Amino acid sequence: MQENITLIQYFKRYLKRCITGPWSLMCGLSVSLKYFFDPRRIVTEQYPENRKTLKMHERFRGRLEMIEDQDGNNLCTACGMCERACPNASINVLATKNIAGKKVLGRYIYHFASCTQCGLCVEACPFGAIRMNQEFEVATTDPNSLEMILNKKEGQG
Amino acid sequence: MPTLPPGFRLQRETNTEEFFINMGPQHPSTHGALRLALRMDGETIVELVPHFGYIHRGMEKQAESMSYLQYIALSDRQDYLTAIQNNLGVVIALEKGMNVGVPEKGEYIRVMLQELGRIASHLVFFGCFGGDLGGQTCLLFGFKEREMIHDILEEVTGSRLTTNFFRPGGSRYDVPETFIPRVKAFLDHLEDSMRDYERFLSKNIIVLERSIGIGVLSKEDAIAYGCSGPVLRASGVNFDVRRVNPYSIYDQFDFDIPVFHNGDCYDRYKIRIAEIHESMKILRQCIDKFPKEGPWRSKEKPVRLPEGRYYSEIETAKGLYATYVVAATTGEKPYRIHTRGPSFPHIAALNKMAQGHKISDLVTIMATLDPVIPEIDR
Amino acid sequence: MGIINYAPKILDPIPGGKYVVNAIDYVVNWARANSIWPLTYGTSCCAIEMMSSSMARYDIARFGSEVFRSSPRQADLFILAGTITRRMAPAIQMLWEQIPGPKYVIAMGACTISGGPFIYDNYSVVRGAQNLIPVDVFVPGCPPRPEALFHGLLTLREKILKETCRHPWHEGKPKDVSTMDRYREAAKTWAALEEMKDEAMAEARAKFKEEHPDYKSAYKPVRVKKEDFPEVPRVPFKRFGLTQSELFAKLREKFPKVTVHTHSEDPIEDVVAAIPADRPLEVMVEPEDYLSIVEFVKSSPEFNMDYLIDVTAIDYDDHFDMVTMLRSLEHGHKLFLCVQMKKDFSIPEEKRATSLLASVKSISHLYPGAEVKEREVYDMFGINFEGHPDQRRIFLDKDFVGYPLRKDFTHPQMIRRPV
Amino acid sequence: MERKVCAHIQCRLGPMRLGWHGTIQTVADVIKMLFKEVYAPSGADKLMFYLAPLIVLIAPFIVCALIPFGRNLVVADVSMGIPLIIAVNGFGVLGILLGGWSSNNKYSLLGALRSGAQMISYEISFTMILLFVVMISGSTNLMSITLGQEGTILDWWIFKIPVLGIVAFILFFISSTAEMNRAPFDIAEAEQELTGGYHTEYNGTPFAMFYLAEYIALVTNSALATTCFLGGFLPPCIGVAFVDNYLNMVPGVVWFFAKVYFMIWCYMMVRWTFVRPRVDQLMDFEWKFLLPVNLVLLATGAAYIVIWG
Repeated sequence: MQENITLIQYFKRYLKRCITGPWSLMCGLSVSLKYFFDPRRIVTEQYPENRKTLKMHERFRGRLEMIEDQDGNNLCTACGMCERACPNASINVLATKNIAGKKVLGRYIYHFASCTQCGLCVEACPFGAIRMNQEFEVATTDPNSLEMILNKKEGQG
Repeated sequence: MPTLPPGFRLQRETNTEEFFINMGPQHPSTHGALRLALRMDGETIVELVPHFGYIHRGMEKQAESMSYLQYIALSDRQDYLTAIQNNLGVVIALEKGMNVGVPEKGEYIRVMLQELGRIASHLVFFGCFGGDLGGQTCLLFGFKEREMIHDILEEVTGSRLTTNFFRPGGSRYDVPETFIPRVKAFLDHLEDSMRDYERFLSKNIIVLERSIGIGVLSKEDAIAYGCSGPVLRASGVNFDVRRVNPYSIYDQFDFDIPVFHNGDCYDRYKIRIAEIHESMKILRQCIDKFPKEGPWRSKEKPVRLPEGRYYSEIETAKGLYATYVVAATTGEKPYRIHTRGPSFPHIAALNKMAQGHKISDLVTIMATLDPVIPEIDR
Repeated sequence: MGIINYAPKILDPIPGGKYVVNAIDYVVNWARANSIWPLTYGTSCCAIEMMSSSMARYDIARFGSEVFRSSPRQADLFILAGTITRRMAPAIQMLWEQIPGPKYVIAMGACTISGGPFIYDNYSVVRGAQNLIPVDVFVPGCPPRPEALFHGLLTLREKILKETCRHPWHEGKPKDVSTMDRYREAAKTWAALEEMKDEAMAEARAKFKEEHPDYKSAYKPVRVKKEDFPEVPRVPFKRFGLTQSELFAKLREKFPKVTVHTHSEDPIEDVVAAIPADRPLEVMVEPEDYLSIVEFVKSSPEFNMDYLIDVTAIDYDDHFDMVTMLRSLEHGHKLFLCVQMKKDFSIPEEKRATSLLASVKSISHLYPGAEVKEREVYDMFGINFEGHPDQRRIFLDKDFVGYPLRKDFTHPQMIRRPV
Repeated sequence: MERKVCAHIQCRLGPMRLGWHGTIQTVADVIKMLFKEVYAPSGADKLMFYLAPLIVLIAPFIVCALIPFGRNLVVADVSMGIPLIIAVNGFGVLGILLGGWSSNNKYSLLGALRSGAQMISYEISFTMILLFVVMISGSTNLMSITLGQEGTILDWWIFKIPVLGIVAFILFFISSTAEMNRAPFDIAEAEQELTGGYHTEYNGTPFAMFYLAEYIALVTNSALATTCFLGGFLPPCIGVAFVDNYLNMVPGVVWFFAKVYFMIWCYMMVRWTFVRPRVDQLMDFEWKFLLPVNLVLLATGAAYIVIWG
């Protein structure tokens, strides 16, 4: 990468760099000074302190939950569409038979540990029985607590 | 001649003592789990061998037992800096097979999210470039604006990174009403910030010294190695899939493809900055033309793909992202899906670029190639 | 670390020593809980969220943890951000061993908790970091939001504050959950329960049926109404360069053996002409012709295929299809060459899974970029490339057995997807 | 303080939870590090390994002893102050070299070698600037250097000699940044390249020593700059008697530390603004730019003194 240049050219370049160099550095410094002295530019969210005002967007995909009415009845028919739509089998829809011998939902197990929150199950559900809630504070020290049973009651029917 | 570790090929008579350094798989500047074996002569790199596979997750094997929709969700995890663009790459391949079209509003949503994704990725590049050169502040500047894009994406798609948004025939949801004003506000903000950031880094003499003439990739080499995206365009090849093979509605917009000719690190940096401006241009045109009414997706089709082989290519922030879908029978599951990530050839060409440079230059080169390792390893 | 664990022993006999011990506990815990320095480690998506959390918007510095140390010897916290593959696992164990105690681990994201998206049908991902190192806090999500990571950090703080000199931090043990299949386990337990229930309820059900012979459930599930959308015609893409028919005719002129894959009986020219414009032409090539065709299309000015997009392969029962994707940067047309290679069935059947079944000439001297691509095909399918300068495994360990993208591939730790 | 400054440049808040706006964060860090496990890597030279941080820590402390903090506040008022400082400052690099070499790690070794080369080169310009100060003040005693600047703000060495003083100050600033191995001249640590450089293998207390040494060196260098250019503990009088009386009422130590903090702030602004040059460019910069300018400076300084002084 050696170029053949005369001594004068070399010195011209050298001097030019001596002048433009510091100037460019001052430009950079001026930006950081501007940011330093302008507290309005601080964009930090104070997370644990702003819990009350912090709201997720409506479409935010947090944990899966079942839509239930006041009595704890859900809309699930144990058809298993969500189970099939799930890319990594994070949902167990375990059906049971009720007293009339009809297939109803027995237990809806949700493996939060492996859930990728893609939302395909919600999309697949034909009855709108499940949704993704806005919960994001989900850290835990016990991995077994990540296996959840979502329904309180057996399915209707 | 002592036996060299696997991968090293250069034979030479040595007078000085050479030694080998392992960079990675856990090294702050390899952008993920990449291992570089370096053969060093003092601080100068004699030869470099990349070792891949530290984040090889067998996605292609897994895809064979997944439905197409599930694979869209999985494709988020390839180039996670712009997951939204991966989605589109897969979806376009599927649309070719399913023969569904996308209504105008759907296309606008696609283009806008694409460009937002591109800006997001280039902002990370801007940050990492500054950060890897030693200016930690750049890293934070880049991410600051990126957060705003994340916010928009979260509002539209429901997730910050892994969006899983596009579907054959359109997208998953319509955009909310606040979308357009938010993008507008973001663009105004970004224009301001970019001016500051460019002042901060672009003319800085240390940056110039460290990037001009470093890691030169000639035009011939860039083509031969199959580089794409900003890396190829920095070497003087005017190749952008949006122009040469327009997908979606990219042919309706007026934008330039920036091309530089030196192929060094500084050009690769400049080209990405220029692309941010071009993306902003496209976004502004989108905002002007955005159809308020009208359907945003086409009639729902069964998620089955007829037999055949389908190929799609799009231009992500990193370059040419191609998806090759093989459907052996008409059905919901692919026989095989192959993805061509743009970063793979870049890392393959790394040896060519890094030879003879210092170890600090390697960091600069890595930063300007802007690789995403999971996309290479899949 | 060692010193303060002796504090109770030394100080307890002294009158008032207990209070001193408590004070030491308080100070040390306060320091430890408020100055958690994480290790710069990240492999994939979660790493970006981890970076975001240290950036201006979320600013992990508020907790005193922004000092990301890149050397494990100075770190306290190991945030496992991103998928852990089998190849990466030893490195992670080594990193963990290098962190001086007391050290803590946060498993961030679904991949490190259980394998996440890669839990089934996967031969290369470790199913959960617990298999390798003890994990203190789990933060589910894919990837978790920065706030979720902070919540994990706060959870960890609570855990640290519970430590005392008398119950000091101790190194945990990894837990083997690699073969755990939560889905199948749950299904199995439930099936057993169901059987018991069936037995127990058989009488009641029979009785119910007698009492209500034509019982109809009062509950009718309501289907969610889907929005109706119009059908939209597909807009074909613009194309540049030669058309498929032209390409094919020109190629056929030189190499009469090339064909395209088709089921129909029509003449081959018609089949080519019927290919939609936005699909590239894929021609079937004999393995012997392969190299000469590539040489031809690269050097011929009409084709000028100077850009290699990709090399990949497809595994069928008795043959491989190797697809070489080429494009011309100047003209803009694409040409896919599909080489059909018969599998070498002379190899005894028990050895087939681990041996190279087909062989083809390498094109890496024409396209340097093909070198890594061909290594990938070799690694994944077991196709031999003659004349390849450096044929090694690329993604997998060199002692990995088998070729994963073959259809008959099995791996002891690969669990099939249950649904 | 460092972390707060950098946070504010980067549009964020920095430590918030310990004390008022995180003022005692560093205390927590040090306590934590003191109670961590300490071990040396296998293959390391144990004696050298533990000796190195001590050496690094001692050097700035000695410099500290020589700085006059107030009119009567100086630990050792040595008449050969400046030469001693130069000598001791060069001593610190020994520790870094030892630490890097004894760690038995290639990154550490590279870091140490870089640091050695860098320090030796920048030592020269560092010395020359101090020489310039000695020349214009006519003394090597730090106390008399300070007292020589008595008078108004324009009597400080930085302003007393037009242009030359400011140039000298900037040069001092650059070379002392390099002396301290601080960004943008922190090629010895270079986190992105060498994962931490010479202290890659250190942990617990020895690392805390390196960590502390860096900050003490920062303080001492700022103090040195204050003493040599900004009038040490003297108040910034402006020549108006009414204001000066009030300024003189404030004790010298307060002025001294105010100036030191200002200097530290400057160092930090630079650190968080600029990117890191490459190792050979750093050498180029020293030998092709700093040294010639230094020589010119010395010559013109001498000429100035001869003609007007």
